[in-house]
Amino acid sequence: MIEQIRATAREILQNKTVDLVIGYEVGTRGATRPAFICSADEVDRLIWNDACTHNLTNYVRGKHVPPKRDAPPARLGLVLKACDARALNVLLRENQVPRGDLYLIGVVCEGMRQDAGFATRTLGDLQPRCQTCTERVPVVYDSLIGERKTSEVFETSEVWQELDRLGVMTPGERQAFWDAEFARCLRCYACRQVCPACYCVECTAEQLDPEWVGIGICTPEKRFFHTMRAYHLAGRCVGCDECARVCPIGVRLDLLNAWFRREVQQTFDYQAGIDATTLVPLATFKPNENLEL
Amino acid sequence: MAETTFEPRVVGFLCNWCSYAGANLAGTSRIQYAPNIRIIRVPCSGRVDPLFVVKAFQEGADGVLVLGCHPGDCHYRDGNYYARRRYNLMHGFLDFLGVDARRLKIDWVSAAEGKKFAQVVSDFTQQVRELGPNP
Amino acid sequence: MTRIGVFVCHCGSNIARTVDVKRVAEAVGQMPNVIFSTDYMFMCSEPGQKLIQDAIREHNLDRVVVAACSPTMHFKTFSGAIQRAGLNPYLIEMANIREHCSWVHPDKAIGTEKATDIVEMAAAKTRWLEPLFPRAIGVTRRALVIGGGIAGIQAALDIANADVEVVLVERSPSIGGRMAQLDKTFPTLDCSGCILTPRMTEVAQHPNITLHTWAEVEAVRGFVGNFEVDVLHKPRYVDAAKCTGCGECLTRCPWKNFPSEFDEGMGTRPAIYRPFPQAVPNIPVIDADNCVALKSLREEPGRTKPKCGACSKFCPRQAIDLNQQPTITTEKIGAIVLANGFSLFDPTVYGEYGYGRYPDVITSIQMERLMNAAGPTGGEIRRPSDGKHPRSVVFLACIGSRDDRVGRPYCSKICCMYTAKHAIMLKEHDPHVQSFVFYMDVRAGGKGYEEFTRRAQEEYGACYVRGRVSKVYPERDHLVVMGEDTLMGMPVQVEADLVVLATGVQPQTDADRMARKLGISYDGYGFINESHPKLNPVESNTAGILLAGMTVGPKDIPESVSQASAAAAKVLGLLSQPTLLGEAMVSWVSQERCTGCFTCEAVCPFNAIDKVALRDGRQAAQINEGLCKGCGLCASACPGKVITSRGFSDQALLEQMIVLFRERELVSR
Amino acid sequence: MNFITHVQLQDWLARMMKDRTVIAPTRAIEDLVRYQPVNSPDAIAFDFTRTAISPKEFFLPASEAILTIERVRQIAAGSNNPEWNVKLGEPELDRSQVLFAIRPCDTHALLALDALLLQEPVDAYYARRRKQTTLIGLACEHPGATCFCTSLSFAPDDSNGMDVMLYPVEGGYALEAQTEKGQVLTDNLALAPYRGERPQKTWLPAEFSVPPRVVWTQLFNDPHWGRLADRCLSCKICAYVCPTCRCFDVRDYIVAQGLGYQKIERLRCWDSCMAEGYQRIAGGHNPRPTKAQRLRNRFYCKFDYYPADFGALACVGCGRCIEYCPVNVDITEVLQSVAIKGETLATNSTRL
Repeated sequence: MIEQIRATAREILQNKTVDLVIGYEVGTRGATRPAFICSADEVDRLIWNDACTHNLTNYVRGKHVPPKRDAPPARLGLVLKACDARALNVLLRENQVPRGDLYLIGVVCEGMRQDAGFATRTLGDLQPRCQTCTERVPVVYDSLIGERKTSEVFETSEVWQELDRLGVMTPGERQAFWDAEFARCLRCYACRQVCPACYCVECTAEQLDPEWVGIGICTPEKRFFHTMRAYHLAGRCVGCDECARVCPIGVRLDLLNAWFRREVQQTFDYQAGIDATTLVPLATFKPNENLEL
Repeated sequence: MAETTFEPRVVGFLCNWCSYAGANLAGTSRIQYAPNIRIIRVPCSGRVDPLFVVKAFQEGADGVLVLGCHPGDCHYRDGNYYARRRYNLMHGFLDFLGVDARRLKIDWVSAAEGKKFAQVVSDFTQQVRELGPNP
Repeated sequence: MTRIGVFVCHCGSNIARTVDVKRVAEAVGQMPNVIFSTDYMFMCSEPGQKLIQDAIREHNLDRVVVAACSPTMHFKTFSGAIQRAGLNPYLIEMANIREHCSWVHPDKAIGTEKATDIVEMAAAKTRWLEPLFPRAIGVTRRALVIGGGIAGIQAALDIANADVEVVLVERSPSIGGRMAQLDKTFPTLDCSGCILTPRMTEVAQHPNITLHTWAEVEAVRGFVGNFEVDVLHKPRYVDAAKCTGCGECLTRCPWKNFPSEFDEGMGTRPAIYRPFPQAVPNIPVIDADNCVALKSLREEPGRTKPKCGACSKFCPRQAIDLNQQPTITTEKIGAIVLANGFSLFDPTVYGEYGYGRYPDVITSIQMERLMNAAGPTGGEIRRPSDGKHPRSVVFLACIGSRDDRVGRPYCSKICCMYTAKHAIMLKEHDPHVQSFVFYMDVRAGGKGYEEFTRRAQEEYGACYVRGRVSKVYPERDHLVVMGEDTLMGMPVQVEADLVVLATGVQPQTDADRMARKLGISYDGYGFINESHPKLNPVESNTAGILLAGMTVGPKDIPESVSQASAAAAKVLGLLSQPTLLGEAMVSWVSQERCTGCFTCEAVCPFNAIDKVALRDGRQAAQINEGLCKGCGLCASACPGKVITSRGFSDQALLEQMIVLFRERELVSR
Repeated sequence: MNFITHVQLQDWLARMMKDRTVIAPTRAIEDLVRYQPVNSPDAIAFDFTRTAISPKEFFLPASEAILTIERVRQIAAGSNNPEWNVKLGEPELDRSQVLFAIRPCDTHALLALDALLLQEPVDAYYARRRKQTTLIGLACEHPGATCFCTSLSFAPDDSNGMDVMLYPVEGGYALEAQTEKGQVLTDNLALAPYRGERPQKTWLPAEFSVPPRVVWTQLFNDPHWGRLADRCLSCKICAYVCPTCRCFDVRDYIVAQGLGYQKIERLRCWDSCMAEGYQRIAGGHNPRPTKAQRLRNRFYCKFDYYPADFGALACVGCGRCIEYCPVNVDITEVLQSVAIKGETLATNSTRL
């Protein structure tokens, strides 16, 4: 597969289909990290393994916007897993990048390991999102690499079980759970920075007029920030769980987003990123729908 | 303060065209209701970003009411349909975060429903009073 | 720093009885930024307003809070007052301490505390109010009337007679609408056609009216004074410029037996037809679904010569053009009158009455066609099954009216009257006929209406039975109507030769689609909402779109006509101004922070979001201030919070909450 | 030097907890050791190489009200004009605290911070906390996977800056008071003297050396920074886990208000030059708009500007940023590539 990825990258760079290929490379101390390949000579840096967990669509906007006025925007080649492809669809639907400027190297993904992407860490089990992933093949791509294997898909994962466990608690217990989580938060904003769907020019958390969220690194402000972020991702989060992966102190952000994903799926029969056209549930309505309030 | 004398602080977001007018009608009809509510007038229930509700709870509200026109009667045609979807989600999410779902209520009160307005406010206030202060 | 003035009104004793007005004024006077605060007996009075104006000048105030009644009551009063004192009229907030406080809370301590909070919240909000300036909008002096029924005709004529250009769009081949189908009108029994056709001709000949029949409104863009309307012209297959309306083609068409829409299926028409002889314009149209020539061209690729050519062969002017395509024209319009009429309830829902199964169960509109001298039977009342003259006719009222089970709980208003008319006319046609009317109530409010229904019973011997019919079934050569006479409290059975269902009124089948095109709201049935049911009955809630006729709800002809004239007057009032003032409380996009996701565009009910390209090539949203109504949906939907809902900004709303909840520490002086 | 057993150590800590706040490494969640105030010696995690978050938060709290402003509306006797009287207040600082089991690298970081914050104008809040805190150091036993202090010429058993130093030895610890403050704490401990040698360990050899400032100056506009920043997320993880990053933001908040009363707090909170808006100034101009510029600034701050201005490296080799960077921006990789580029530059210039 690695050879195919390199061959495709070489071809699209050589024939000038794209200016840049974003994929994965070997980093330091055993880490796998995003790679930015500008010329065909460099393509041998590209790799593929079960630690290619980063959602590379996060880089699409930054790379596509031209650094200088009047310069043409960069055309990008992108190595894409199934979950990343859904994130890309979200960006496409929200007019963040024209499809024509992208060449998508879809890869069939057999799941990523826990603790992937960091220096020195030993890879763990399959990530929870990958345990229940039934997709494996990207919904959108220009060329597809790899073949769908029949790998085991679990009925549920730790995330869904945890949601259920929280679901039967009393409100007070749930509040205590979340207070403990948010108390740890450092407000480093890595969750936001790594999220492909968090691309606001100026985050609500940093606006001054009005100042929705103060700069205080204290639990109420942090709670508001995470509530706001989860709500803004309602119907937009594709469940790549990058936010939870990058969090240096392990705040369970994956649970917040998973709650919305489950609810949106159950109530509106909607899954983010399945296509690049359907409106998110909060931007549309049905006059006669029966919703519990 | 003793538990029995707890008076909840309730914020009400009322749409200008139906519910605010409904509250006016309750006034002109002299229908008494629980005085705990503090009303914020908004053009439409669709104007009320659920984050206002989250903020209200953060600031110390014990209960939040969002009242709009009945679905289909929106002065702006669709506003309350969006509100309905947003609060359907937000209601559950606040509950998931540990805010008792009974502290948030969204309902429809038309300009002709002064009596219903009074009823909704009184019932909701009582409900929140029983729940106690928002922790 | 803002300088706020607070003015607390006693409203006589209306507020002062349960709110300690002086204490409220004194307390709020201690807020930061509140420079001046006072109370007065009647703020809305002339001296009260002067008090405010004087204080503004004396204390150099730049924001005003009037704590009094509801803003819906007196916002304009006080806004005008501060404007006359030199302030922008939007730098004011009303604290509603009457309707929302003094009138509903009898305890003075509670009332005073709550009133203080309300005034504090208002004062907090004013700090975030900005001067607003409604934009002047140019006006296109041209009106569009949608629908060529009597309401549309009347509106078009009234506007055109005031020397304003009118575009009238009608989707059927001829104007005239439902009224053209009627035989007589209640309660005067005027011949419907005789009073309508002169008006139709007037429309056709009016120099200020452009008539588009067989056309539909496809899309509406723009806003009051500046609409752009796409009109879809369906192909007639007859060149209107050449056709003289001689009617030769109608007689030559070999395919003659298609059910006539105009006759409600009681008669037939050829494949090339005009709905009725007095049609305006008098130009036939080819039924593309059924014309053999068009079908052959459509279904057999490669065929150049149509299978049939009777009409084109015999047309003396070579006006037949089988190659016509739909076209779209765009009209620039200043105001729109929506008069798209109604449809009739489909009585097949009531299976027990056998409509559609028994040929002699017909609807009232079919009855009209049977009675009409120009109708399929030449005005002779013959029942559909065997052409016999009926001797006993049973009318069933409230079919699809006042019935929750079929989703039509409202009264259709006209059925009682037209049923009485039918009973009278039947007797006029044939003195031997006995008619029976099963009714719930006879609702005959209107000039001469009650007398008319009484005449039907007393002079024309119609037998009125109060009660619902449970079943209609055939027996030999007649029908049996089973029902209950609730006045007598006994079941009744009537043998009928003909059963007439008085079907109710419902919105046009595509009323919702039309409303969405126009960006106006409609109720659960599909009737269009008036801007205010009492005080703005002919205005929709979108400026520049007026309403006439049944599109709003059930009406009879005189009501429709007067509403049409009212709508026309509104149009003329609007178009007589050189410029209009737009809504000031509209949204605003901070474009340098806009990501161009256009979630706002998806939720905006008024198509008020434009896409613009910024200098760096990014796309950003921009509010079309002419279209924006200030609902704030975009502001709450914008994930980046870059849209401000003017007058109701995030700051203003948050500040009201914050002032309530920041820990209270009352320090007395 | 004295010898203290593990049990004695726990007793000592328990006694300290009575009148001081003891801050010690604890297991916040699985796999996450972090300094936190503890109430019992049992809560202390001894089996750690280095905590996830540096202890700087006990000297520069993540969020601190450094000033309160109270405004009260008053009308003076004989006057009709109300006036708003302003009263300023300073926060009360926490009671004396003991930071237990601080690693030498984190203490090096405090010394580096001292160079800036204790120099005029003194950061009063930092200074007070420094004064009120006693540092009980614990020498490292094993290098962590990302440690590189030796490459920066720091020793993992350095007692510099500690008040008391503990060296793990067979059966307990060798304890040595380093300062008067340390002496006070250890005085009434009845301990046997430690007879053995001061434990010597073989540490990781230095893998590289910090390039001299001249190299940094020459490489300022090197395109390498842009390529390096490609994968950077512009998050603040590296800065927030870093023991020497000290940037902050200050803002005033109304925390209480009533009629005639207002209380404002001036909050000082962590911030970082990695954030896009950090440098933005009034009017909207941003001197470091690209993430390449911001990432470059991080390294220049640590190895060029700070040493030049305050005489200390602003990096102590704790390796936290390497461990927690989600996209593997590795500061040692950067240093090595700067060094290599520096050598190339040097050869080229001699050739010329």
